[in-house]
Formats: sequence, structure tokens, C-alpha cells
Amino acid sequence: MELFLNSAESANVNPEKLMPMADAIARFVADGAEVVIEGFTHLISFAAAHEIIRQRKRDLTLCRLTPDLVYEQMIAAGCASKLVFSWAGNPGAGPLYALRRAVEQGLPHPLELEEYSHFGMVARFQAGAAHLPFLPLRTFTGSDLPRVNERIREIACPYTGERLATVPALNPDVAIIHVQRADTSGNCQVWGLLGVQKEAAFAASKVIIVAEEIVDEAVIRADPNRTLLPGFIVSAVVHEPWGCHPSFAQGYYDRDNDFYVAWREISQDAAKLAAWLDEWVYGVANRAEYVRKMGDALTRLTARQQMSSGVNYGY
Amino acid sequence: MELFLNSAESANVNPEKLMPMADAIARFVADGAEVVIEGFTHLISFAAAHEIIRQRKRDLTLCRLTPDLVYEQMIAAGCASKLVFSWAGNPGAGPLYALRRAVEQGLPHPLELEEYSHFGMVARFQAGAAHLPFLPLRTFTGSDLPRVNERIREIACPYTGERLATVPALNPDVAIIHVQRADTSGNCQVWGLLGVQKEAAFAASKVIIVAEEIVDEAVIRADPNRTLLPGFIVSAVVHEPWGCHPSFAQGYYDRDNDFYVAWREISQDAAKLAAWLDEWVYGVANRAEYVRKMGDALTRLTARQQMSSGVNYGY
Amino acid sequence: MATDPGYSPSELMVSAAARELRDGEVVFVGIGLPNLACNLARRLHAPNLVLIYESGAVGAVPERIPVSIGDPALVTNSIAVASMSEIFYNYLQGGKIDVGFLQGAQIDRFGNLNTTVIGDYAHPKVRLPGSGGACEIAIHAKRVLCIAAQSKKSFPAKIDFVTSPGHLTGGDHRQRLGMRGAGPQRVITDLALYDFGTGETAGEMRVTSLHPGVTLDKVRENLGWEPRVAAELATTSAPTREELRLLRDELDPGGLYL
Amino acid sequence: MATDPGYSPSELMVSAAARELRDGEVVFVGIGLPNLACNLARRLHAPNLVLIYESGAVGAVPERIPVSIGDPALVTNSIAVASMSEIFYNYLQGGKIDVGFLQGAQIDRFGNLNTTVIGDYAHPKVRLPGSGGACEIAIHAKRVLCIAAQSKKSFPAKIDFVTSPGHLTGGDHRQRLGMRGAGPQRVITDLALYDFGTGETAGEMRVTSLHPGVTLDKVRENLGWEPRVAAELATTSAPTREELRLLRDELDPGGLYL
Repeated sequence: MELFLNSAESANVNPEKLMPMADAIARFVADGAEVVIEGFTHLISFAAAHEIIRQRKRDLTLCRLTPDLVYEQMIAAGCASKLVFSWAGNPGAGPLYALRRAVEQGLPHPLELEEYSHFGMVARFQAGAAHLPFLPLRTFTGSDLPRVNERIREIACPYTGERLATVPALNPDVAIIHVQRADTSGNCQVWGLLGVQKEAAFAASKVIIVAEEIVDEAVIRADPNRTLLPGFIVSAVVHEPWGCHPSFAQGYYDRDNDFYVAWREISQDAAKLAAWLDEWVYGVANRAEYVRKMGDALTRLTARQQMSSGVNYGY
Repeated sequence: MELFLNSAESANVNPEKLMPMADAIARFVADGAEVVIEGFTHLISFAAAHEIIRQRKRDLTLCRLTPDLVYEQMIAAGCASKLVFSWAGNPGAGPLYALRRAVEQGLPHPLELEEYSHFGMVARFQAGAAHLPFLPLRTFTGSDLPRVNERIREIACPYTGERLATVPALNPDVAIIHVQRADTSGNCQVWGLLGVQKEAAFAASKVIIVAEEIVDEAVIRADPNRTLLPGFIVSAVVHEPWGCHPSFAQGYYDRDNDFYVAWREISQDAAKLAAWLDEWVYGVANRAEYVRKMGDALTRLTARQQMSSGVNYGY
Repeated sequence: MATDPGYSPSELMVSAAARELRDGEVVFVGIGLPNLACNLARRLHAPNLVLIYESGAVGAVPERIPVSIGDPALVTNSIAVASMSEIFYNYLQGGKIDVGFLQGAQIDRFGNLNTTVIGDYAHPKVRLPGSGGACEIAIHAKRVLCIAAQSKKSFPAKIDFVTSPGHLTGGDHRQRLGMRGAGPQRVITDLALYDFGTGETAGEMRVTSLHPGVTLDKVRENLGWEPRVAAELATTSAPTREELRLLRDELDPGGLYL
Repeated sequence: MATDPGYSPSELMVSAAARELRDGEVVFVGIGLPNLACNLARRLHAPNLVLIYESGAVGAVPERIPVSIGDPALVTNSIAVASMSEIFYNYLQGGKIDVGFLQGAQIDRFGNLNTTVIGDYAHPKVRLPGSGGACEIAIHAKRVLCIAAQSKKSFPAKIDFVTSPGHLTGGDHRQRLGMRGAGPQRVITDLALYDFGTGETAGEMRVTSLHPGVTLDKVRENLGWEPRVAAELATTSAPTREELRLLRDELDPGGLYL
């Protein structure tokens, strides 16, 4: 049992949290680690994924509801040995062919699968965040999923006797969360779709925050109900504008649907995919270079303005 | 087992949700009902409590983390036969003497207690909201609370074998939630302290929303991340400015601490308390009259302006 | 289907699905045809329909056709954004969802759905996306509508994997397992409409209506079992002119799904 | 306590409690003396102290002395507002809280606290407020600090009800029950400072420091048991001039708690 006598290394007195992505990945993503890059269609840190690929991390267990293009690229690049997930498709644009090659043919090498439903994954993160070993939920009844995943179990309610499904907590080594804005301590805010990022971050041993904008702490404090996470659970803060492309950041840039559609053809062909990685991942030093390479797409995707109004925090 | 074949009475096609408090209480609070008026220090609907007293509702089971003055007044008025709670004091100002008279001496009549910790109550509401019969949590270990409340039980984790405490779901007949603003469908928004209102509302069979301001639906839609509840789970909407006094509404009016302090003397003396109810509850027809009676206090308590900025919802 | 009826099979399916929705209902909806059906119903007989997407958008009123379940257009001007924990625990499991739409690579006569694998799970011939939220939608939505193009392959006698439970082995099997949702109530294909019977054959797909120009033989040719057929077999109403106008001019002008 | 030392017992307790807090720690704090101790530490040696209130205010920087645990001043300019579910499940049970402050109507030699009843639970002589969040703070905070005015009545040999577990029967009793938090580490009274010993007597209160002018006999007179005493007994440092200035001029100018 871990005992909490010394709370020495409090993350919030470290003045050195702001760092380049390369440093954050080098420090907090080890080979063999259990890694979560969350964001349900929204705020997916492709910037972090690409840096993990560039640093040739290996044997990662990748956890995420929807592997999406972000994990497919990491799998195709050989970073992953296991995938924990609930829906593996190219959203709105077909299958993930490279992921299928890994599962069906073991290419570039075999990929172990641990599979839940979305609800199951959400409950796993929530249990992890709350330091519970499991959570009960009502799903999987009549489904074959428990037959192929022995970690989906049952429990009897101590009040009604009825049987409920359970999933075990998911406590990744590191969670990488993209946000619209953060201060240098890691206090951060998000709006638009929220996904499971809060739960994933509280569940993780280390949290890397990637932000579209670095703002003064006063910006956070002016609207505390918008805050996703307090800085004291954050280990690193990375400033990475356009860090989610081809995913989106509400109020900053739109989803690049053309890219998702084009990916279909790229992922169908291992050679094309390798060439794409060569050009867009290995071929650039960092995200800033990727963004410069995007060219006109920046204009096409930049969000138009639709500002909300403020509310009164006075008393 | 309830079966959900007909979803006829969807709350969101009822154009008649906006109603006076007297109607909402008459329609949705029955004698003997399990009632929740939530709000942790913030946004406590004293307006609803006073109307329940005026309508002389009886045998209510009152559930709330902190009974506070709001339930003490209802108990003193003879509305309650049972209290489900976790902390019963006058916050910052001493004991709740009338509640103590009920518990220690059975005056005005006996009050059954069902007692948890805050965490236990929070988990009960959360289980109720999620239609789970129970939730596990790590508390009560070494405490005498499970000895005096047999509804606090234990369960063995199906993964680790460790024993965790459990609490049963709380699904009240009605939850009464005060919000800063709502539209006439019951879509509503809150900022400042959030308490357990979301969970209490989702857990309840009927939800009464009491709002400082009734706004156009467009105001809600301009900032969807601020929304506490969607209108389709709401049965009644009541417009009641200053409806929380002596509690507070962030951005509208401050907590009336003088009142909480003064209450100490009132609640110490059953006759004084009865006189207070006569003057401020039975003696007024509705909340508007109470507010007029407040006089200068309105100026003293009105919130100063400290507006937050908007965020961009464009894409 | 000799002569051009003036609409596509997808348009007919969307129109038929839209008619299943009642005003004020809360619908858990994905992209594609279900999304079009909901937005069509919202413009016609069900202006108060509440659209909820598993991504967390509640009361969405997308200005453009959403290309992903998490399109930013679902958030802008929506009623609320819920975390996914709230969506699954409070909205879906909490019993607040009236209608769920499901699709599947395979569907059997009891409305059980497979979106996981073709072939063996450990060594699949085709690895499909998996459940997503489908398994819990199938269990908790008060009723489920299925939309799928019909073929012997996609409607086999036995599916390779049950991702999302329909009526399992039929009858009251769902209720015996404690499910609150009533399960699949309609299947809408490109050939016919089905319900799930009554009495002794309750829980099993039954042809209730043939689309204009479709014969029962045609239906049989594209089904992996001998279907039950309602005593009074109707002909599905064609999409109205107004429905087609809305679909083509406003809801999917690019013809992304139609 | 013959001559006026120039400060009140409360001021000394607040000053002693403030010195227990290290910069950057995350403190779960109530109102009254603990709140003053935290805000005093924040103005002096611990500017990065994070104050969390069970009401949901995280990183609060109250401009006025909060009179309730849910004072609006705790929200304005705070870092975050968390729902109470998040506060208890994620922050507290999740192991994110370094220090919890607890008070009690009764405290025993093992730091077990009673805030529930005096007398029998079913027929109480005095009904106290109950646990609130105290039971889970006692279990989950990495360490707990107790502040209480000392008397035989409030520090009895046996308390009437264990609301919040301290070291239970002493030794490693907490750990054997699987609690991650280390439990009470200090008791700060108006007479003395205590720790919870080491070795064979670990988990039991031990006098480590007497306040200026206080004798060990005086401590004994106000304690329901014969206390253990540290080999080297210190004298508690008096509040500094700067501490007193901050407390009196800025933190509690109205003398609400001091």
C-alpha cells in the first residue's frame, strides 16, 4: 500500500512546467507506458502523437475511446503493442485500414486488443479518477463483449441483489490533454465537447496539458466555472497552436473533414501511409513546422467568431 | 419492472411549465413525499420551502446534505417526519436549535434521522441520477456511522477483493433547484458553487426549477457549456427573484450573514421561531411580498459587478 | 423497381424513419441517415424533438450536415454540453432517452446487432469498429430504430458476434434480463419496414410494409431466414414532395448520405 | 498565564497551524481558525498554497474573511469550481489533498473525533451537526491537523461516537484498514502542541511543545488521560509581530474568530 506521509513533490511549486513538446514527451512518456491521448473528436492532440512517433517510443499501451487517426498513425509507426478502446473507425469516413492490418495480419507487428463499449471506457476512467478499483454500470447484458474480455465482470447489489456489470479502473501512466487555454501552472479551460478528459487526467499519474493559448492566471480566475483541471495535478504545459489538426478546437479552427476523407486512401496502402509519416511527421522537426506546411488550410479552417456573453461573479 | 414502451408525456412539449410557486408546490409536492431542496450554501430555494410551509404539507421526508435554516424552518413548522442529511448546523453561526428540539425532545413532533457523511450523500444522489441501485465509495472505515445506519453497507471489489463501503441510491419524488437563469422550457444555467444540484435533479421523478431570471432560449444556447439541466427533465419553472435569501445567488445578491447570525436567537426559542414564521412565512402571500418586506436589505445585499468575458463558440 | 420512382432508397428510408419520431421526444442519434431523419422530423411534425449525440451535444441544431458525431456545428447554439460520463450514466442509463438509432454490419431476426467482427473474434476476417455506445443504447433507449440496407449477408440467420442486444432469443428475453428499454421496435431497410411482432412471436422481425415496387419475394431473397409477415401488409408511403425538397435542398444538399 | 503575552490563545493556535503548512501544498480547509491559518501561511512562507473548500471552490483567494464554507468570496477569482461529486470522488478520494483540517466536539488520545452526538446516538443529550465531510477528510487527506481548545470535556478518555477516524486504537490500525492518508499528525490546542509519537506508542497523542507560560500540569488538568510527553519538550514560538499584524489588520480585522 502506498502511504502518503510526504507530499513533497507538489506539482504546483514547480516553475518549470512550461516546456516544448519534445521535452514533455521525452520526460513523461516512457517505452512500455500506458498512454492516454483523449478528446472525443474534439481537442485531440495530434501534436503529441507525432512527437511520440518522432521519438520512436515503443511498446506503448494506447488507451482511448476512439483510436481515430491519432492512434492509427502511432500504430502504423510501430509505437504500440496494445490498444484499449471502444470504437475503432475513421469517423464518418470508413474503416481504419492500418489498424485493421495490425489486427488482421499483425502488421507492422501484432496488436493486442482490450475492448469495451464507450460506456465501459468512460466508467473505467471515472473509476480511475476517483481511486476506486471498479465501477458498476448497466451495460453488456446480452452482448458477447464479456465473453471476449474477462475484465468485464459482475457484482451483486448489496441492496437489491440484482447483478450489475463492472469494469476495472483505468489509471494510465500519462494523460495528454489538449485545451483551448492554460496558464503556465497548468490551470486550464475548455469549452465545446468535453469528452472524458477530466476523468482521464485525474486518473493518470502524470498529466501533460497542451494548449492553443497560454494565458495569464487572471484569465482563468475570471471564470472559474470554465476550468477543466487545476494546475496542481499537471506536470507539463506545452504551447501548441493548431495542435489538434485534423481534429478541431471549438472557437479556434474547424475539423478538417477533407483530411479525414483523404486519410481513407492513405491508410489503405501501407506504403502511402509510410510516405505520409515521412513527410508530415518524421519530415518536420516539430508542430510549428507542420503548421507552416499546412499553408492555405489554415485560412480554410480558421473559426469564425461567435462569442458568448460574460456572467457576473460579483457578490 | 417499469417498461418504457410509451414515452408519451415528454416534459418538453408542455407549454405550461412556467407557473407561480404556489402552483408548482401544489402540483408536485404531495404529503408524505420525499423532497429535496438542494444547493450547498449557494442557491437554496427558501422561496419553495416557505410555500411548502404555507401549504401545510405534512410527513415529508426531507433530504439534503445540510439541512441549514431552510429545513429547520420546515421542521419547526411541522412539515417533516424524517430527515436524511450529513451536516446539521447553522453554517458559521452555531447549532440549529429547532432541529435539536425535534431530535432531543420530539418537538413539535419526533423526527426520524437517516445520517451519512457529505460524501455518502453525494454518492447517493449520484447513484440515483445514474439509475444505479448503489455506488461504492471509500469512507466510513473506522467510523461509528455504519453502526447506526444499516443502509451503509459493504461490497467486495470483483478485481482486488478489497472491501468498499456502499450507499444506496437516493431517488426523491421531487427536487427543487434554484438557478441564476432559465428559459420557459426549464433549460437552465448556474455558475459559482455547483453543489450536488445536477445529480439531485437527474435522480428525482419531478424537477422544479426556480430562477432568478427567465431568459430567452437564445441566451441558453449562446453558452451551452454553462447549462446545468436540459428542460426535458424539468416539470415546472418558477420565476422568483431573491428566492434564495438569506442564502445567496452569485452575481445577484450576497449571503445575508446577519440573518444567519440573528437566526441563532430566533431558533433557540420556539415561541420566537413561531412568531418569525407568522410574520415572514404565513404572514406573506408569496415570495414577492417577502421581498418587499426585506426593504433596505435588498440594497445591502445586491451584488457588485464582476463580469467574466465570453468565449468563442464559432467554427 | 423497374421505373424510377423519383426518389432514392435512402430518401425513402430517411422519410420512413422520420415518421417514427414523435414531437418532444429525446433522440440519441448518430450521423448519416439517422441524423437526416431526426432533422427532417424536426422541420416537419416534430419541432420540439431533442437531438442528443454521444459526443455530449444536447439539443443540437446543426447549421450544416454533421460529418462526424463530434462536429463543432453540434455544439454551437445547442442547449447543453454534457460530459460523456453524464451522457452515459445520467442521460442514457438514467432513462432519459426515448429513441435510439442503431445500424449494424449484421442484424439477425431478433434485432441483435454485430458491429465488432466478421469471422472469429480472435482471428477476424474483418475487424469492424466495435460497440462505441451502441451496446448501451440498445439496452437503455426506451425504443430502438434500426436502419440498414438489406442483403443476405447483412441479415444472416446467425450473426458472428452480438455487439448490441436486440430481443436476444425473442419473447420477453430482454425483460427477463432486467433491461428497461423495450429494444428494437422497427427495422427500416431499403426494401421494407419491419416491427417485432406480438404474442408468441414477439421479439422477432416481421414484415409490415413493402416499399413501392418491392415484392415479398425480393424481401425473401435478401434475408437470411424465412421472414414472418404481418396479416395486413401495407405499402410504405413514398417520401412527400416537401420531404424530398427539405432533404435535397436543405439537409443534405451535397448528397453526402442520400 | 499570569501576564498578558500580547496575543490571544487563538492567535497562537493560528500561527502554530500556519507553520505546519508547506508551500505548494493543497489544503482542504473549513472556515474559522483553519481558514485563518491557511491564509496566514499564504501571505508568508507558502504563497503557492492551494485552498480547497468542500463547497467546491478550488484555489480560493477570498478578499474578505469567509463566514461560511460556501461564501461567494471563495468563488470570485478562484482557480476552479468543482461539483461536490468531483470534490469528494476525484480530489479527496483521488488522493489530491495534502492536508486536511479537522475540529471536533470531542477528541480522544488517538485523534478520533466526535462531531455527532453527546450521549447515546438514539437518545442524545446533545445532537451535534454530524460528519459533513469530516469522515472522508480524516480518511483521505495525506495528513490531518486538528485544532481545538483543550478541556477534560473535549478531550475525554473515551468519546461518545467516532465520527471521523484518527488512529483508531493506535499503531498501524489505519493502514491495516487500507487507509491511504496518514491520519492526524498534529493537534494544536490553546495549551500545547502534540504529535502522534513513534514506535510502540505511534498513533497516540504526545505533548511536544508547551505554549509560553503553560505548565505540563496545566495540560494534564485539561486532558481526560495521562498524556505521553516527548523526551525533549519545546516551548511553542509566540506569533511574530508580522503574523499578528496580518491577522489583526488584514485577515480578521473584525475579530470574528480571534
